[in-house]
Amino acid sequence: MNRTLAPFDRRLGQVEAVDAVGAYRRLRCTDPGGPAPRPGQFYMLAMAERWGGGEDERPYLPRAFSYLRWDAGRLEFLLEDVGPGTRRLAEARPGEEIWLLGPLGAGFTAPRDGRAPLLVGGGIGIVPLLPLQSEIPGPALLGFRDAAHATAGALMEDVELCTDDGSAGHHGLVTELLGARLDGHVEIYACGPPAMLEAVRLMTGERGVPAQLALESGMACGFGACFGCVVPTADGYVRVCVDGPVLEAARLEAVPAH
Amino acid sequence: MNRTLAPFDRRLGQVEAVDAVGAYRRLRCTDPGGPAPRPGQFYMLAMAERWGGGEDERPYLPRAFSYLRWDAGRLEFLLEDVGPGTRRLAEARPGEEIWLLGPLGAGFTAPRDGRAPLLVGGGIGIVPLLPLQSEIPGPALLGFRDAAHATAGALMEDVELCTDDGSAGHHGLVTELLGARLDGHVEIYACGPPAMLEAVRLMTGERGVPAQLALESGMACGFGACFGCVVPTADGYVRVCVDGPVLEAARLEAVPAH
Amino acid sequence: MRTDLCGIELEHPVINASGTFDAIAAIRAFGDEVLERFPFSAFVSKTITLAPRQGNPPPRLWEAAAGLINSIGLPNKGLDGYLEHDLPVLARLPVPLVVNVMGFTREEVATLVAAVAERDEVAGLELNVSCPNVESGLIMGADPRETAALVERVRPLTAKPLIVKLTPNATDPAAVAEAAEGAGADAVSLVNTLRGMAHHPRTGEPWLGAGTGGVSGPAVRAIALAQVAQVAERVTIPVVGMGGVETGAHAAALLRAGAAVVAVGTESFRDPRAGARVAAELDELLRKERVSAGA
Amino acid sequence: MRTDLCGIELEHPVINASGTFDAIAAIRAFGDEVLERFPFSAFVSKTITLAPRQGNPPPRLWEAAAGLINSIGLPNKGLDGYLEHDLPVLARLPVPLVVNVMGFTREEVATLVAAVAERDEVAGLELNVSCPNVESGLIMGADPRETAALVERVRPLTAKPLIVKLTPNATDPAAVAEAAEGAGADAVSLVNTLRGMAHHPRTGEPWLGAGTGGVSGPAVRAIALAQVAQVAERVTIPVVGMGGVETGAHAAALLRAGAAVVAVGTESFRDPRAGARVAAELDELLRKERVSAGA
Ligand SMILES: Cc1cc2nc3c(=O)[nH]c(=O)nc-3n(C[C@H](O)[C@H](O)[C@H](O)COP(=O)(O)OP(=O)(O)OC[C@H]3O[C@@H](n4cnc5c(N)ncnc54)[C@H](O)[C@@H]3O)c2cc1C
Ligand SMILES: Cc1cc2nc3c(=O)[nH]c(=O)nc-3n(C[C@H](O)[C@H](O)[C@H](O)COP(=O)(O)OP(=O)(O)OC[C@H]3O[C@@H](n4cnc5c(N)ncnc54)[C@H](O)[C@@H]3O)c2cc1C
Ligand SMILES: Cc1cc2nc3c(=O)[nH]c(=O)nc-3n(C[C@H](O)[C@H](O)[C@H](O)COP(=O)(O)O)c2cc1C
Ligand SMILES: Cc1cc2nc3c(=O)[nH]c(=O)nc-3n(C[C@H](O)[C@H](O)[C@H](O)COP(=O)(O)O)c2cc1C
Ligand code: FES
Ligand code: FES
Repeated sequence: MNRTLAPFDRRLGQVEAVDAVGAYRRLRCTDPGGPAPRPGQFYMLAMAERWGGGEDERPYLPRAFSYLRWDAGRLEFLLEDVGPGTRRLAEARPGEEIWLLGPLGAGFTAPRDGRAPLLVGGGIGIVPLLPLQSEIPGPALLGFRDAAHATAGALMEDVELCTDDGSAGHHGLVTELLGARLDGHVEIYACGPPAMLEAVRLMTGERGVPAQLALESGMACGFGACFGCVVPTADGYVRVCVDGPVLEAARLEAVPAH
Repeated sequence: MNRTLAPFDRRLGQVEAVDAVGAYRRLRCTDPGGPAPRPGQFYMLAMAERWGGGEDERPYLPRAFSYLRWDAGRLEFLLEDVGPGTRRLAEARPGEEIWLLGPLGAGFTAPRDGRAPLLVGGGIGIVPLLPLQSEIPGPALLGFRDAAHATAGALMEDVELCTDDGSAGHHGLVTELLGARLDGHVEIYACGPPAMLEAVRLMTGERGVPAQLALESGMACGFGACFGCVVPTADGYVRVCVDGPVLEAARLEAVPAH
Repeated sequence: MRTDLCGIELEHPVINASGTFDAIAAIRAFGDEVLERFPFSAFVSKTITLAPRQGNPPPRLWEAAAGLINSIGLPNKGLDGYLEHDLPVLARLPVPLVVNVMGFTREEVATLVAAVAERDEVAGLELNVSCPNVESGLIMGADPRETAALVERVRPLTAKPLIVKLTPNATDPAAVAEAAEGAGADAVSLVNTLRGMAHHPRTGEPWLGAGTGGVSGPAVRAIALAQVAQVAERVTIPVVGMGGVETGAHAAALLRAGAAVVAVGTESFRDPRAGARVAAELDELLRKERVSAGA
Repeated sequence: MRTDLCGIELEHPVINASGTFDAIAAIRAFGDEVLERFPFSAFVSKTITLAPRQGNPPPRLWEAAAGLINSIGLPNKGLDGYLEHDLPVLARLPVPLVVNVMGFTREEVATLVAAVAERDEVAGLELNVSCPNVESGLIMGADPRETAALVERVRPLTAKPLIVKLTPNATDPAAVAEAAEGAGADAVSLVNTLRGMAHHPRTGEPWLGAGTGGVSGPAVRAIALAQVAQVAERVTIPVVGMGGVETGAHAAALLRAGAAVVAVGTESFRDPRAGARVAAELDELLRKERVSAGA
């Protein structure tokens, strides 16, 4: 089962710590009464106080985040500061209250017919691969902008690393590493920027290798209410938040740039 | 001269300390290059970050505050938490940046024909009387809700105190104290809640005693741009921010409830 | 706080705004708790059209200052798909069902109304004459004569309550409301979203796949309140007020402005049980007022 | 960034929105610095009417979610008072002067236009057909025929630029803009404030002395952008875009949507020199784009 149902209530957690993992920020908070999520699921987060008043009077809506770690009553997230929402979360102080809704969406499923899992992550996209790897062990090919971001790779095991600027690991794109590893016996689990996922979709499509892609999409609600987070598939638009975020590469017609 | 011109720029100060004075909060910040204000003048304040995201997605506009103390490059304010703006300011942390615009408006003028100044303050309204008293010494009649608020009375000298609940000083309204002191030789300097100022206006009007009232009014700009802060006078509506906040009681037709 | 909305019995005066809560998807995300603790006193379905619609190309969302712009474009399974697949599931909800329909011609609307109204699961219908995300939406609901003609056409088709949902993108929404009442509408609801737009922060191109979208949330609260007050003043049928409601205080303001029922929309995206919370806060508020009024 | 607004030479494309900056009061508060470092490339005066007006009873302001509701009610000294007392002072400003006028009848507007236009200090006129705070405001500017009739009446009275300020509280502002252009307007400006309302947090009575007011600020930004884009598409005369502009990026969005000039309104209340700041940010932005475009 790749989907744990969320309690039908947003709940207040309490921020316990926010620290740096290379160029990213890691946020730890309590998750009172929250159930155990499945790898690939996500949460909608919003600070209880001062959620707003940032750039352009934002944020207003909660923000979607894959979980990095969960253990009874405690959640960890890894954040990349890209705008007012992630900034507010990255600046959260211990003791501050945070709204949690989740776990949401459908996560990864086990490899089919005895295939070997091969994890492919790009940048902040490594997050859902962390809980996945601890449940379905397998090698991870991780790509980052530079060494500062690549530090986060240390959170995982059995890692082959590369960076765009060559400041750590191989110099190049993670899809190049994938190209070398892609054979008929693996199943791909990928998460990362749209361009990377689109490349993975095309590569695996050509070779007929099954691939599960954890997508991102602009979300307002996270539970299927707004129809805002859709991506195009063979059977029309599907909602990333309820039909995904993990979707079969073969179903997708494209990985939208946003 | 009761009006120091403000630099034609809002400027960034830095919060140095926020502490409690009884039930009120005192905010101290730097005022880089700001000129010396005149007693009764005020400033428009807004935190540079996270000004917003409070109750009903507010605050949005800056808020008006009389200054409590000024000395070269340093300002002090006293705040009563009544809503999202004052709350945000009351929760400000040392090192946070704050927007300052001011000094604004017209302050108090010296007593006419050798009259003895008599200061009358209610609640947070004592603030402008503090700088006034250090320039034009005179006894102060101060009224507060209760002892917790009355603590702020200690900021001034030569104080006769009363509280609504009798928990400190006389049990009753400051206007009762005023009634006993009101004679033909004094000039009244008053600031406080609308009901108190209206009572002062009527009492002094009957006895023909000159009174200068420091008014409050909902303000959007503080420098005459929006025409939002008007109060009714014999010669029509006047803007509290540029024609006041200190206005002759005799000019006013009423002190509006808001 | 039992309330009656033109014959529809409501446990409390807070329902959902069409298109902002998908009960079926919510059950997938939260399970049967959704049925056991349904947040609204009635369920208003997302707009359905005669033919199935894919909706607008993404991106469909933009976060505005204290608000949201959406260009969803009314994706839906179409009349037949809705009746066959959705209605049986929605019938499990513990509250009355209001079905929101939109057509591109009067005859389309007539077909929709006739087919939906005859189903026992349906307590009432809401006519979307105001969706600003698709070409025609604006026209019908912006013009009193158009609206009157539409309501006159469909009124004879059913005895069930007909709620006409007004657009705020009109010179005089109250005139449209009067026309709807005159033509036999049982209630009016407002506001729908306000036409809005945003640009890609980097490319400067229109952000939304459809170019423009509809603004909702706190940013439209004051505008909605003014329109609800104006409409309530000029019609005698009940008014369903909505627009930026986040708290019981916001709901109370709409009721004071003359609304009989309040709908919660975008706030449900932030809190899936916002409807129940708003209803509780409202109840608390009205209780306090009765007390302080010494009643 | 020199810009030409239908014959009026501007140092940069950022002017003030009528009624949101009082140059004379600013001089009282800030001194002659206002003249030396004037933030706008032109000064648009607050609306003047034939007879003096006291304006609406207080309270006149309500802070909305990311916005402001005002019911100022166009207080002004009237035509004679303005010409005698204000114009001589405003003539000292280092930028062109645009006078915004409003009348309750076409003849009133004609009288105002004729009297104001003949003054050498005046570079252009803006017709406020859209102020939602006073009864008549809504009418003229919401109807294309009304607007055309008004512009036809006053067009012959002056060769100076006539800017028609549109109301957003209309079903089709672009149709009104086309009517204005057809009748000889030199430019259109939009948006004016959106009709809005708020209640006293405790009493529940309408907060504003006038009952309702006009919404401005970030809350209306997306709505303004959509209307500016729609109007710019349908007229060939220059468009002055405004509504919620706080930064150069917001100004750039309006220019991309087709505006020739941008006006800053409510943001000046938060930062009296917002006009200059927005102009500098805009300049910087356009510079960067030229560079990245390799031009
Ligand atoms: C299922 C899922 C899982 C995710 N997991 C993680 C995670 O583990 N860690 C992590 O750091 N992030 C994660 N994200 C991404 C994260 O949700 C976004 O980075 C976040 O929402 C950005 O919010 P912001 O306010 O910081 O930035 P925004 O300002 O919202 O900008 C983010 C992007 O949205 C667009 N944008 C800009 N302005 C607006 C606007 N006004 N309205 C709409 N779009 C705008 C731009 O493309 C911009 O690059 C996940 C997203 C999804 C859907
Ligand atoms: C010249 C002057 C000097 C002042 N000096 C001081 C001082 O020294 N210390 C001090 O503490 N205060 C002072 N004030 C008052 C201070 O400006 C206000 O208390 C402050 O603006 C309140 O902002 P808020 O967001 O905290 O509360 P708000 O939520 O703004 O509420 C404050 C009052 O405004 C009304 N109100 C509520 N909601 C709204 C809304 N959405 N829009 C408009 N009005 C609303 C209500 O009557 C409420 O009681 C002064 C005011 C003026 C004009
Ligand atoms: C994402 C989204 C989808 C919507 N879909 C519909 C719809 O299908 N039919 C309709 O009549 N209104 C639709 N609306 C409008 C809402 O029902 C409501 O009128 C509007 O959002 C204002 O209320 P709010 O501010 O509480 O959201 C939609 C609104 C949003 C935000
Ligand atoms: C306090 C206030 C007073 C205004 N007075 C006028 C006016 O006298 N004449 C006019 O045409 N517009 C007036 N406006 C509308 C503005 O010119 C502008 O159209 C509107 O505020 C939108 O711009 P903004 O969001 O940048 O403020 C006023 C707006 C405000 C907030
Ligand atoms: S985020 Fe609302 S439907 Fe997916
Ligand atoms: S606060 Fe704007 S004019 Fe006084």
